[in-house]
Amino acid sequence: MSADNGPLIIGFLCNWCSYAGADMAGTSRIAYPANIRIIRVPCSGRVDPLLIVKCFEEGADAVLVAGCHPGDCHYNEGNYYSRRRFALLRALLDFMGIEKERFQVKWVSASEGKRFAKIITEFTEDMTKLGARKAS
Amino acid sequence: MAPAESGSGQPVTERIYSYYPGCSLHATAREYDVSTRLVCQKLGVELRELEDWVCCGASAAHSTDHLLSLALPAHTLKQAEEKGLPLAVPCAMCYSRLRFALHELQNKDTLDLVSRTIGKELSTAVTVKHMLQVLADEDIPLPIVKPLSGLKVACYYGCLLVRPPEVVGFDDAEDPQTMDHLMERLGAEAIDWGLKTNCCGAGVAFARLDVVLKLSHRILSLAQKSGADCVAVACPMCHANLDMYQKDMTVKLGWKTELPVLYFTQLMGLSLGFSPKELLLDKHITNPLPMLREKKLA
Amino acid sequence: MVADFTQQIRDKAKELLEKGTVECVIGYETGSDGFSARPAFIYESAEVERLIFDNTCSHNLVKYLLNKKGKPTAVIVKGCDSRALNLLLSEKQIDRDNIFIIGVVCPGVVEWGWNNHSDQLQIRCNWCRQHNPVIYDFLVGEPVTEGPPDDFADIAAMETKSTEEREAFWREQAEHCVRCYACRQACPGCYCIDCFVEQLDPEWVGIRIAPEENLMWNTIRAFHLAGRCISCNECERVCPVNIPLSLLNRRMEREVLGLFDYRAGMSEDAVAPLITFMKDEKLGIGE
Amino acid sequence: MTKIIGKNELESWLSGIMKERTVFAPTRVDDLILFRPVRSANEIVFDYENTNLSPKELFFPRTETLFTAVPKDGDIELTPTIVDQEVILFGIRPCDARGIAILDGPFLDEPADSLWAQHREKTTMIGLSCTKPAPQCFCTSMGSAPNDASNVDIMLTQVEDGYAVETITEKGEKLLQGVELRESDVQPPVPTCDVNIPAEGIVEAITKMFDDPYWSRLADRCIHCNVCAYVCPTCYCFDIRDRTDKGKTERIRTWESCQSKGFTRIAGGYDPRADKGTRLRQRFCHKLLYFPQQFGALGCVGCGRCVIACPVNIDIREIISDVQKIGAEVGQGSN
Amino acid sequence: MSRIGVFVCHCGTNIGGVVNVPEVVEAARHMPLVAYADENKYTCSEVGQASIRDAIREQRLDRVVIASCSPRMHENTFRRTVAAAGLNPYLLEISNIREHCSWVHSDSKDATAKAIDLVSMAVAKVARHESLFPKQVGLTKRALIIGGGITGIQAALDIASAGHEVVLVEKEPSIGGRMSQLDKTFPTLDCSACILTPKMVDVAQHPNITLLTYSEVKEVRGFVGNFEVDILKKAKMVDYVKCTGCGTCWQACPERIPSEFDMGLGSRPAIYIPFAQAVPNKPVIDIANCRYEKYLKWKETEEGPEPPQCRICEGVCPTEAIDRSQKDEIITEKFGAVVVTTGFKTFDHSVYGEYGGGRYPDVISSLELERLMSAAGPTGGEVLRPSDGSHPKNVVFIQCVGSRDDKVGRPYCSKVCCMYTAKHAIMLREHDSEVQCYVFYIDVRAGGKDFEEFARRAQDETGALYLRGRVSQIYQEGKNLKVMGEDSLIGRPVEIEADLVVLATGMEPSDNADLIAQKLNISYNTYNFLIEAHPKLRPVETQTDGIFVAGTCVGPRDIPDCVAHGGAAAAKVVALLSQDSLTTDPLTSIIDPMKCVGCFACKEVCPFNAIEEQITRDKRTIASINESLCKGCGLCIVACRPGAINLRGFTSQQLLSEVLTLVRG
Repeated sequence: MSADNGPLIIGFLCNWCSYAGADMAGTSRIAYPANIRIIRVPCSGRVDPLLIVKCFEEGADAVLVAGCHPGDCHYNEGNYYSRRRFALLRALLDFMGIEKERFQVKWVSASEGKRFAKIITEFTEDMTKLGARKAS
Repeated sequence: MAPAESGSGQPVTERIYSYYPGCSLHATAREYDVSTRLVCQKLGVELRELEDWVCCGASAAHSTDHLLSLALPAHTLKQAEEKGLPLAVPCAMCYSRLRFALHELQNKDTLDLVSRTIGKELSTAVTVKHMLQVLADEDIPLPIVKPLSGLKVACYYGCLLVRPPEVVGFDDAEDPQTMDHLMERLGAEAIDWGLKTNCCGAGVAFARLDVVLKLSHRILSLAQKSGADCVAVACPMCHANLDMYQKDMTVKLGWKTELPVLYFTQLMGLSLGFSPKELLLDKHITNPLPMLREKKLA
Repeated sequence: MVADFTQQIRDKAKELLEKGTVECVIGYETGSDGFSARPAFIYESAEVERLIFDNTCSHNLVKYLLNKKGKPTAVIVKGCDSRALNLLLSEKQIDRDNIFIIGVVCPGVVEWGWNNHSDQLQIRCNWCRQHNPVIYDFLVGEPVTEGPPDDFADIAAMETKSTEEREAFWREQAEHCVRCYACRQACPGCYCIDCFVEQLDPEWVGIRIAPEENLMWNTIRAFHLAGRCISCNECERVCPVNIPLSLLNRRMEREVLGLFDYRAGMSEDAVAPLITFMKDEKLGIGE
Repeated sequence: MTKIIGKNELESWLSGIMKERTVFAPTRVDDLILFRPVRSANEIVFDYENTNLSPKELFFPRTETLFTAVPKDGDIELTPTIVDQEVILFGIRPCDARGIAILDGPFLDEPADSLWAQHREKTTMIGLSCTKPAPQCFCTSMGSAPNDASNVDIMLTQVEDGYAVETITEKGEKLLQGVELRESDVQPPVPTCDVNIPAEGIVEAITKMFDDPYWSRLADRCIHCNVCAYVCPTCYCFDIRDRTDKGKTERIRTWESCQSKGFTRIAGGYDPRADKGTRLRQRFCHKLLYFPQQFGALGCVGCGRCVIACPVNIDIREIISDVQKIGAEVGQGSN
Repeated sequence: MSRIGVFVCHCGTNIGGVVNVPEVVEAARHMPLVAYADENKYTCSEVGQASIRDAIREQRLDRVVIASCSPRMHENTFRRTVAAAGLNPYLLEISNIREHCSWVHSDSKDATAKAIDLVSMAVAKVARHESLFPKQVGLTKRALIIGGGITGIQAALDIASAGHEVVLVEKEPSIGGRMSQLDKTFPTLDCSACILTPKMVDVAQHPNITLLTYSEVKEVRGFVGNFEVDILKKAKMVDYVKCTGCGTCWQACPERIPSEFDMGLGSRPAIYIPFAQAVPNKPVIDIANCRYEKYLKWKETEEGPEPPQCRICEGVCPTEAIDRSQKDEIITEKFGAVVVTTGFKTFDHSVYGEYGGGRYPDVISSLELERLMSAAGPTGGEVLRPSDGSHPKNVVFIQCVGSRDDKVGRPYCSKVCCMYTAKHAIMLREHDSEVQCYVFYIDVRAGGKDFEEFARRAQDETGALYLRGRVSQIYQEGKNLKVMGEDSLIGRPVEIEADLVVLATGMEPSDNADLIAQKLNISYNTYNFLIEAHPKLRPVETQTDGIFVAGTCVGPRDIPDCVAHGGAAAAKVVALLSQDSLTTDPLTSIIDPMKCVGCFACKEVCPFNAIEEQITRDKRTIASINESLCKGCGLCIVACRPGAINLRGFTSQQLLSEVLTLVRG
């Protein structure tokens, strides 16, 4: 679909903060572009870099991982680990020719529906500007 | 003089400071300047007065123009920096201004701005010490000739020397001990009292004399109630207020007696064997000599 | 001096086998081309004369210890190899009590292939800061002082390229890759029973030997080695189509060094950066 | 009388072919020499020992779709892959050509592998005999020769002022139609490969020492990568898997190797060749025992690629000699 | 081949208004493995649920996708629905096409396209769902209570009366805690001891309660229902079986040590009970201060002057209960639940230099005043100045000392100070009608039943002068204290000549609250107050199942709140212990022993210590999951390179198939 309807963005959202944040955006009817496809995970620490690289290998235009703000992790420490993992992964992807912008990690709390919508809106705009990936 | 060995084992001649007397010590507080120089000489602390020091900005600048209030001390700091020596400052107001400058110059932008203003590349490398810190150094042996035994001293630090703590980094802001310990070492008894760091009113010295009288009077009377024979100070302003207005206090506030107010350096001088005359003890408005004679110290 | 290394190694190996301290000594012998080294497994003290050490001994023999679990074994390690020992010890893959480590202060290894030689040092030696073994029971050679910190010039150079250029570069490399997994097989850090690339369920990487799949393979392998690669660069040496894998591993190495001030395999009880954290660290992620 | 084609004529001839057909020839890619499609003659490397990867790829690609399947009105529609591209393979060495010929055995043996057959049929091979064999070469020991023309359509041999041309097949005939060839009486040099590997009786020898600990000791050193198999012109093991994308399912065949762990794992997880020794033995038994038994010829053509590519110097020539030696000893023992 | 049923909800117009539901249903029909697709007006309605149940039966569906609102809304509802139709409740996947789609996208075309994607992802995921069955684990029906203050006492009594065994651990020689130090309690002014002592006695006498005073928790292992706790019993040097608590020994003991109970205002002997109504009413020997014990210490080295031998207590004890052979011992007990009630200590006001930094004897903390007012206190209930024992007339109270003050790192409100100060004002007046009280406050926080009235009473009836403002300085002038402050309401500095200054020192957690938290693997904030699982909805639970918190160790609270809190914790514990076995959430990690390489990266990252070592038949040491501890975060999975670990409900296969559905369509 990424060709005609603009960029395909795959989002991995932690169940406790960010997924609930996206729900909050819904309950408060804050509109954002329809490009994001959300996959629910228990914790940002569950998101395996394999999945992210897979998304890009298969031609996704962008990937978002969202989790609780540091210190608020439902599992106390999950996002501290993801922070480290993704810091390295991001550098690696960029080095291999996938623009840094295409892989975003954001902390979104259950109450930040507005913020979530804003993030998706901006992300989608940036990706539209950047265009589809040459890789596929 | 022959370099005596200091407590810390290093030759005392190595204690060399740039000296920034500030305007007061060249005028109303000459006795502070003189006694300071004498004591330092005796203790082998070498003072080298900066050639081109300017006003610290305490009087008006800091309340009128922020940049100026930094540029003035900056000019002095720059010289000290060039000398590569720590800077000794006897006046608490000067000390306060210089420390404030140093504190604010930690900010890169401010540093650049001020550097441009005074047309010199500033750093914040220089150390600024108050004369009290310099002389209270326990490593400096005190060749005491005349212990101040029997003399009860109320050590009065004033407000600027100790506040705000994060800027001046001097001693406990509520209950400092530096001068107290020094007095004890001289053989005097430093009394424990509660107004060591209260305001004497200098801030409004000219505008609201009534306030000055009230505040200074409170200080003096507590010192006296607490059994002090005299008050020791480390600031020309404090000295002026406490020393000068005791007559007015008698008139306006029924202040009965007199309580001599001395610079701590003068008390040091005494115990180190200098005569009251050398120390200009006769220059004070509230005459300390009767009390000192009584205590067999003059 | 290297000749003397050989002698010391032979003597020690002899002693170990005769005393029965170990049942096998893993070292180097001369290969079938008559001059370049290859791994050797010595079981009899009579065979120690086969052992040699020279500047073609580039194989990281630590890898072989993974096949010797539970068997007392002696291994000859250069500086870089020795870091692999710490890696495997900290990851509980080998048992210190079963291993006798003959450390060799590395003189550097030269570029060579079967039957062709040069006197030029391998690139790994340019950035090597570990000529002295970090862990050993018996040391051959005089410890040398290590060079100044690595400037990762090769990585910086790569980064001057545009994203598109980098993308194209790696695509070209992926075109060459035949997925022979020599890189993995030579790597002491790769010891999974079931490598992700060969798992059928989940099928992370497709079966096709094609650029997308190959890129995914090389990317994830680099990530799995992030904070673990001990930069012996064997992967690059063994690659039949000369893919510059060191670029990937060293990109990660630089990042790990920069963010966490960590170098893999420097000590037996170090905690790898990805299995620990600090609460208030700024990593440019999520902010 | 020898037919000669000058260097320039050769190049213009090739450029001519390139216009309508794809020509694969040795080209330099980074620091490798590989068979790649070339668009002009000057991309071709003429003075090379041999390519890093064998030309078997043109007949047995590393990845190839066998057929595709799509759901069509309640049923499934299968479309087998058709090879329609005419290919000229220029510069193949005799050993590699022999490799391709040998592989006709397993691939064309009934039921024939249609893809292999198609590739063979669509490809015309122009051989280039070796001027000086590389140190790893031992083709003569394996029954070939540096100028062995038997498995190509056209054979070229370098002479000082061009190339001596032998036309072997009709295909070759066709391809050469209308090409100016000079008659000359210069005899093309007969290059030799004097490395001598004792291959006679290898089948018996290896059978005798089948159970010898030699293999497991050898496996100590082997790191069980697939390099040898993937550079080898006669290794033809493969794996098959389906891949579905956007509703279309492809059945894909890719290279595999008997050296990789789990290659022979069967349902339920049992692996008859779980240990490295048996896996390693399998490779050499396949080349030196099973292949001859099934198809007559040895399964090795002596190109020596594995010898140089192996990261730990597992050297088949060494192994053949060892096998002979041990085989003989075992022979003694058994009598 | 599984048969998946897809049910798309209109949610009235909430979804149907934007998303073209019929189109989604039609698309769903052609998705792989989908055997049936239908739509509902309101899926969550009884009608909607019924239609799903019927479809499951009639269409022989074995997996269900419901495209509706967020799973956070109705996942459990719908799990019950499919369960009712005989499906395993975990064979359900919810596709969020409301919050994540129809409510945030207005363009029907885009929204519908997205809805279809979301449904196909759910279909792909549900196809890989497996039937999951909650595990049952046994539990020990005993509770451990850490801390014998009023909260702990209440919890202990409630749990015990519900018929469960309770062990109450208290580090002091007696239970009673802070409340026992108080004289009277606000707003009713009944005597603290009078209402507390009976409860303490109840604890002592309750058949289900084992009291371990002078003891501390050393280590905690295990998990909910099955904790194993090491408890250190400090040597009391007194045989409680023989001891009758007659008191001869502590009257005879010649040693005098400042009494902790009296905040150092009084003294106690070396063999002592902290206070008269102590429970148990039997003494311990304070080894650090006992003369004979000091002597024994000296004997070991013989350094310095020989201290006097003593042993008077042994001489006078009528029952020979003194037993110096006692040693500290560690006992290990099993529990099903733990309640932490470690209470508070008062803020140390010596950091306030302007209030004299503790130099002035007549500047005291409110808890010290409590002891001075207490009839059982050092002054027998007469309020006398520590400096000269005179009766204070002018008493200044300063509020928010160590509360609501960033300067000393205590920004929070301690909640009780306003009220106890009002109490003090009233009490002082009762003690001595000439007393004039001054109260410097920020604002009077009197939220609570009868609180405001009580605070008013202090101001109106006792004539206590409430001055809104902070005190800048206190200094000694002669016998008295000069208090210099500001009345911010009239905007003028005020000076008060005070005989006594009482600082309303705030609450902070007892020492080592953080250490205990670490032992229990529960979290605590920067002030070491323990953190509850949810501040509103789970106020006594913690992140660690089976561990509960109550009272002032969680945050400042007054007595009724503590009692209620303790009761609440007790209720939770009783609910837990009343089960015969515990059901564990099946959405946990699982390890494939064939793939595990035993690197234990998983163990390093697991926040819940759920990874254990296990030795396989072929002698490999590999990881295994303790499913009772695992909370299903999935951290271990990413740490596991070989992919030996997977997470039920969120398996790698499922996440991957969701991705592939998107990218490969």
